[in-house]
Amino acid sequence: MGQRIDVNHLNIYYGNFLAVEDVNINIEPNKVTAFIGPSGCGKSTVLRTLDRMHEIIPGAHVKGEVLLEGKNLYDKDVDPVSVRRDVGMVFQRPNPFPTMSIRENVLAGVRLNNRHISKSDADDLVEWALKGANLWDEVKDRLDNPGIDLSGGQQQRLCIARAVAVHPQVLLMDEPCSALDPISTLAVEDLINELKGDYTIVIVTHNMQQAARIADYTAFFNLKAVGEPGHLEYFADTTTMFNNPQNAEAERYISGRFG
Amino acid sequence: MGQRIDVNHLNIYYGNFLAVEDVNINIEPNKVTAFIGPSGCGKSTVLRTLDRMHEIIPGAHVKGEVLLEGKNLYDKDVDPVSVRRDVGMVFQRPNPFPTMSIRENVLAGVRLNNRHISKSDADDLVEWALKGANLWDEVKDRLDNPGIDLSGGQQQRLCIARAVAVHPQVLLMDEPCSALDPISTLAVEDLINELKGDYTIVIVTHNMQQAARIADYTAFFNLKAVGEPGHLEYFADTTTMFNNPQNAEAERYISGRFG
Amino acid sequence: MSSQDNAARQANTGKTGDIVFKTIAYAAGILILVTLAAVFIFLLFRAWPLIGGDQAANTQTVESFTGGKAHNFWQYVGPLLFGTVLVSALSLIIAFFISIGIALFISHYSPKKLAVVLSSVVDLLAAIPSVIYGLWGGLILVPAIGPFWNWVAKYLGWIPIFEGPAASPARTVATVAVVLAVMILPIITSVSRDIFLQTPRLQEEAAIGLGATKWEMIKLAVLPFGKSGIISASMLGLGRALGETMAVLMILSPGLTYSFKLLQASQNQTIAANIAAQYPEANELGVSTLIGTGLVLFVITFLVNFIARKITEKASA
Amino acid sequence: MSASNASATVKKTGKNLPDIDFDKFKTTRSYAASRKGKDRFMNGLIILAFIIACIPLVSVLWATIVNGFKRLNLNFLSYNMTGVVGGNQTPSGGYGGVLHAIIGTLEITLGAMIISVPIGLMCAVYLVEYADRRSKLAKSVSLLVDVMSGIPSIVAGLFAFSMFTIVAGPGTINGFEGSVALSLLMIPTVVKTSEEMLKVVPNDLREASYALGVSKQRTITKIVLRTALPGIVSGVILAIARVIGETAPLLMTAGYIASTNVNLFSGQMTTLPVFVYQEYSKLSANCPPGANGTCVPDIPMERSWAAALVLILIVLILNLIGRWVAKVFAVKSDR
Amino acid sequence: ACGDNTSASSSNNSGSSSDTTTTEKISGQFSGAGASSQQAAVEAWIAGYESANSDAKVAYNPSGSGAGVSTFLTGATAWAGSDKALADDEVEQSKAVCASGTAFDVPVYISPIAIVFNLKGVSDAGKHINLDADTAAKIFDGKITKWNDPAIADQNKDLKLPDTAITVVHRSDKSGTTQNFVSYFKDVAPDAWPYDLSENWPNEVGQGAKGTSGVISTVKQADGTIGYADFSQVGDLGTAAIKVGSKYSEISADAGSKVIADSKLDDSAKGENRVVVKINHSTEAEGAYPIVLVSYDIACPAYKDANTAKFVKSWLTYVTSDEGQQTAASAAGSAPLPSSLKDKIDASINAIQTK
Ligand SMILES: Nc1ncnc2c1ncn2[C@@H]1O[C@H](COP(=O)(O)OP(=O)(O)OP(=O)(O)O)[C@@H](O)[C@H]1O
Ligand SMILES: Nc1ncnc2c1ncn2[C@@H]1O[C@H](COP(=O)(O)OP(=O)(O)OP(=O)(O)O)[C@@H](O)[C@H]1O
Ligand SMILES: [Mg+2]
Ligand SMILES: [Mg+2]
Ligand SMILES: O=P([O-])([O-])[O-]
Repeated sequence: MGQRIDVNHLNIYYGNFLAVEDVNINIEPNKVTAFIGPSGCGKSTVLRTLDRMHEIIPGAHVKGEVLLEGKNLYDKDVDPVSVRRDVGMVFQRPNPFPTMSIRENVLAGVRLNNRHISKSDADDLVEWALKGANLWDEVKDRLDNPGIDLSGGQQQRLCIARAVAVHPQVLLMDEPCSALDPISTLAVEDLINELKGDYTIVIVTHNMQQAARIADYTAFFNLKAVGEPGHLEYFADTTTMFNNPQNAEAERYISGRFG
Repeated sequence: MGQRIDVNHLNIYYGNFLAVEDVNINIEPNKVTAFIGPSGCGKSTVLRTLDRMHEIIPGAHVKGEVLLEGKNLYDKDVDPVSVRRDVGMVFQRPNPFPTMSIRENVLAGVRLNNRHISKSDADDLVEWALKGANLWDEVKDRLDNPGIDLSGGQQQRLCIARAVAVHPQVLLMDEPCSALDPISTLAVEDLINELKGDYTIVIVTHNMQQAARIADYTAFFNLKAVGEPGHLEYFADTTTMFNNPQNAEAERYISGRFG
Repeated sequence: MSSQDNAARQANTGKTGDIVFKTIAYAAGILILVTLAAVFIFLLFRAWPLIGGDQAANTQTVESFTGGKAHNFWQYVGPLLFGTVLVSALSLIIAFFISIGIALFISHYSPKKLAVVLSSVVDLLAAIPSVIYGLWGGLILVPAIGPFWNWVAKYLGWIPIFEGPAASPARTVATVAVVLAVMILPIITSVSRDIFLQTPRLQEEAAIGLGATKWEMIKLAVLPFGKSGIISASMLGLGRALGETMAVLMILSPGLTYSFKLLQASQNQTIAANIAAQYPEANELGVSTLIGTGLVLFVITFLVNFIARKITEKASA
Repeated sequence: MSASNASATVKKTGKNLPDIDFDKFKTTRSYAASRKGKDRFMNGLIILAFIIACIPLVSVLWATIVNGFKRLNLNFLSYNMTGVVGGNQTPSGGYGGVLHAIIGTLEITLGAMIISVPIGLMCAVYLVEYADRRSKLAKSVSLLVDVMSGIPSIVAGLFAFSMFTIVAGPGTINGFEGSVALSLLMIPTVVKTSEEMLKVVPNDLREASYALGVSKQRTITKIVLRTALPGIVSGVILAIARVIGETAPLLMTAGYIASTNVNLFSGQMTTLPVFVYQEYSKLSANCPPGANGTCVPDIPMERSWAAALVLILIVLILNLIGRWVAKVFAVKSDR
Repeated sequence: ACGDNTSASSSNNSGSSSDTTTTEKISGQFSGAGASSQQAAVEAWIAGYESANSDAKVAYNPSGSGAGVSTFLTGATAWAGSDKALADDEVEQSKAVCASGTAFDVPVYISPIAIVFNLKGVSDAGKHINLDADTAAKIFDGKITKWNDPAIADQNKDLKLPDTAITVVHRSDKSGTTQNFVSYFKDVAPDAWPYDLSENWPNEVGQGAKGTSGVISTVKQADGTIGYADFSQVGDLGTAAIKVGSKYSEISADAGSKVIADSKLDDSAKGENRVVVKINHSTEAEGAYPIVLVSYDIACPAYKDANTAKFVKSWLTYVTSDEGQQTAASAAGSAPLPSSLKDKIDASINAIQTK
């Protein structure tokens, strides 16, 4: 089952620069929550704090709490490695491991964690994950080719397959479809719908239609002015957000929508 | 004035791999032509041959002609450098020069063509280009900061500013908005509309709504099967393409659309 | 699926491995400090008689090394230091531009297949031992380059450093600098080539897309990206030149003067070659004196690298 | 071409764009030509640099091959120098050989590699993956690595010699002592090249790995080091190449012996470069007046060149092995 | 082991009944280090010695006289080769390594030092020049700078000497060869040679080169060069005949031996059993060539390890025997030890205690 996430008074810094200010948000388990907002408002930044991925950027640090099922991820005794095993992530830019074949890429999460998996289990897992990412048909005959040889869109779908292959409880996605064509996007959206039965999903997207289609809740981040920290402007269930937002900024942003 | 491009029997190879087969297309001057199609079908590849950018990939080569105002770009006596001066390009991933400030990035292309530019002319140009790319307000106070410090979306807009600053005749854009939020996207689309009075614009996009909004003509590329070369399936003016396509594949692809 | 989930969570997180690995990494880092400290302390320890020992004996030792031309350690080491820096700097000047040129040729100009061949040739050349360069320089280059130095002395002799007559045979600083340049060239080339090849294609495309010529693309994308790599490559090269022993030993006709007469023999000597030349016949105190000069060389390389480091830092800031 | 009327249309928008006269930025025909000329000129210079460099490089190789080929035969490779007197032929029909020096070189270099590769690589890992670049320790480590790369080989030799004098007694000379001296020279090269290679591994990959819940150690060993492996291998080869030809430090630490010694830890050991130098120093051998035609007075120089050629060939083989490794595990990256 | 050559018996003297093999069998590994000048001879001695004592393995590192003596004084080697006799303080230091008594030196290798030159039309025509001590000293001191200088021309009336500049080539490293060479000038032409005796070349004339090989290859590389080197390395360069008495004496091994035969021992050498030759440079002996290098072996009168003592004794016995000297002469072109020294040397060697 997916796990709930409660973010309390979260401030995120890059060195001395306060990038995001005082975020409070409750992310429901087994739901899809979308983060939207203008470029630079800190969507990616907030998302990365949900599995402590920001920590690998030197100087980046947070104040505040992120509770995963009530347990603060930032407690002293919490190992970020195990956090990331429960909270998977897909990035804005596709990043398959260049040394690995397509198959190995999908299995990377399992293999790198030194877990032993039989060949047939591995085959099943690879097929399951690649089918989920709508990549299976395109690559099934060349699973042993390097993952890096795929086109951009194919690479991104491979990364999604890799992330879901470790069966995380929570799945964070940072604009996972921005390099995908509509057909692949649809497949991924289907996948997200499928997965939310088991996982909690948080997705950053620029595409408001996508948010409207797949998200149960939507968080709108904004920026008071350039150089100011970003903040969570408005959080609501998706229907409210897109049909009847109770926030002037959000309304303005959404009405600028198109298509 | 923009220039027309006629592509005749173009085959594009990566080494021995035929990536795109027999493309014939006439790109009208002062119009926007959009390339759409599933991932891996060769949209980027075709686009890059329009200013001979593929040549920097070792082994990549073409057969066939690309006529710019009747002059074959691939004639022996044509200098690819001068081709690229008249045909600007914006890439899928933002690529500002990391050692340069925002200002220098915008001026990079212009400086190549003309070393003696007065400070005030340069200032005007920087402002013009950044405003055009809807980035001015966000960066006007830190023009001397490195361009690489911007967020992804900001970086991409910077690259658009850099490309338009050299005032090319033809502007090629490879998914220029895939890393942009809707507001920036809108601004870029406005800019494209503005520019098409003077330039011929070719844009690759995954976003069919975007194609429908801004393109005068749309080219649909397809892939018979994985591993097969891509090809131009259908080319029509945008209204026909989206409302009444005379091609079954194109119709299937477009009807898979959403939003 | 949930059973697999549990398995995933129970798998060890590799925390012990993390700690052990981190400790080893830190230890390796600290070992560098310890090693250098050991070298420094040892050199100082062995050179101590120069400072704390019998000064009359020291004077006698130095006089025996120099045939009475120098009377104390500083008079002895001064010209050696001068010679070392002169030879290395000259060789770096000669090698630098050529190396960058070759590196660019390999990384951006030659066809891929040729580049592979050239790279292996350069790697091989980086590996040619200095004793072979010594053989080559002493036996083949010296006679071959003589006419060229005569020509230089004749037509450029009005520049003080090229003052003639050029020594015959040309066992001079100029010839040694050429040999050292050849020796450090592959190192500078191969390190900078590796860096040039790493230039992000996105950057190169950005430049090309703006209508840059190849050279402009290199100026816009490749060189800025490779800057710190080039500097560190040059430092590797300079380091090798400063410490080079055998080639200098086997080619140069040494002298102990502060002279810039590159084309004349018996003008300068390097510290390293001097140690090698004098060590076999040195007594206890002589070895101390030579180690003292080694310590000076050590300090000089320290300073050179320190300054270079500051330049790199400033450039990348 | 059409830029001149651009300003009129461009400024019309409501964005309050400045008025731009693009003519000002246009290139002139002569400037375009001069750019092209400059490009050609630089092309020329770069190719010229290459040719200039080729002259000495080809000459070194040529000299070694031509001079070395004369004596390079199976006999030369399969015998050592025991029982070789003057320019006389040995009972086996040769004139002595380098078997002992080849063995010495390989053992001593292997010893140096075993010491320095783990240290150097882990130090690079420390610098790139663990160290806070601003910390004093990291700064001094990377500074001192630079300094260490400037240690003259002869000083490294003095250091090892004296260290063994203290640890193992005065006058100790053996192969391992040479390994210690060489590793001092090798470590910085290994650190620096590995560091460069680790640095260019894209951060994306580390992120991807961390996001899969992989610990830092496994991320480093299985993703970062694996991705950087070909570069590291070629760096280690460069490092070996740098030290395999060291002469001066080995003269003092490993010594010189005419017979084969396979024990790295006891007794003197000849290496190829030392052999080259010693034979060069002999210059020529004496042939007594009554000697028959098989006595070769130039034999030391011939052996010297032949050994030099062997040394180069060993380096070449190492390079090929390294290249092969780098190729088999090659990492494709889309940069 | 792997591929060792079976020791070549040094061709012409296979007299197997030499006294080295008589009494006891020597076995074990032994090493010496020191003068590089002896290298060729020592290699031949090792071959000859090992063929008679097949269980003994002997190694010699030609690291240089200074390093050889230093190493010997640490006790790491059984003996040292040196181009000069021990200094007083070295004798003193040897107490620490020798089981009893102090180290002593015996001459083992005598080699003439040639003045070599390369001059178009003279040396390449196979001709030699005549020089007296004074002229040679002035050449090497840079006082005579042209080959057709009257001082040279007067002694070489039959040669057509060109107006070529003289390039002096000397050793750049500390060298026993240098010291022996200049001590000739110092003794015979003190007015023309104002420098102190030293192993380093004392003036700034001409070019320096590392080692004998460096000197020879430098001299070969240019016209007008002149240098000095061990006779065995001369090759086809021109050599100078030195004025001895009223005649010019050509260089040869025997001519070098003659001057030693005409020399006395140095009585001022402190310590027991030492055999130090005081070369009589101003000899007038018929056919003697006065510029020679005498190189010594240095050993202890008693060793802590009896086996080493036995080895050193048998080694030195072999080396100084007629057979050993013959071997060296054919392998290194050295001059045999004159018989006048033989008794003294044998007495010193026999003083080595093997019990
Ligand atoms: N590594 C970093 N170091 C310093 N500042 C950073 C870093 N990454 C992001 N920032 C800053 O933090 C702010 C938020 O950036 P973030 O990337 O989270 O925005 P975003 O909403 O994801 O934008 P986009 O839609 O363009 O991806 C921006 O002002 C950005 O400049
Ligand atoms: N550098 C390259 N070397 C070899 N093959 C390539 C290279 N770049 C692209 N390809 C191949 O060429 C085909 C077309 O790729 P291209 O990138 O043009 O597709 P695209 O339509 O732009 O896809 P996307 O929408 O994912 O960007 C693909 O099969 C791809 O694998
Ligand atoms: Mg983002
Ligand atoms: Mg594409
Ligand atoms: O034998 P020397 O090197 O001392 O001349």
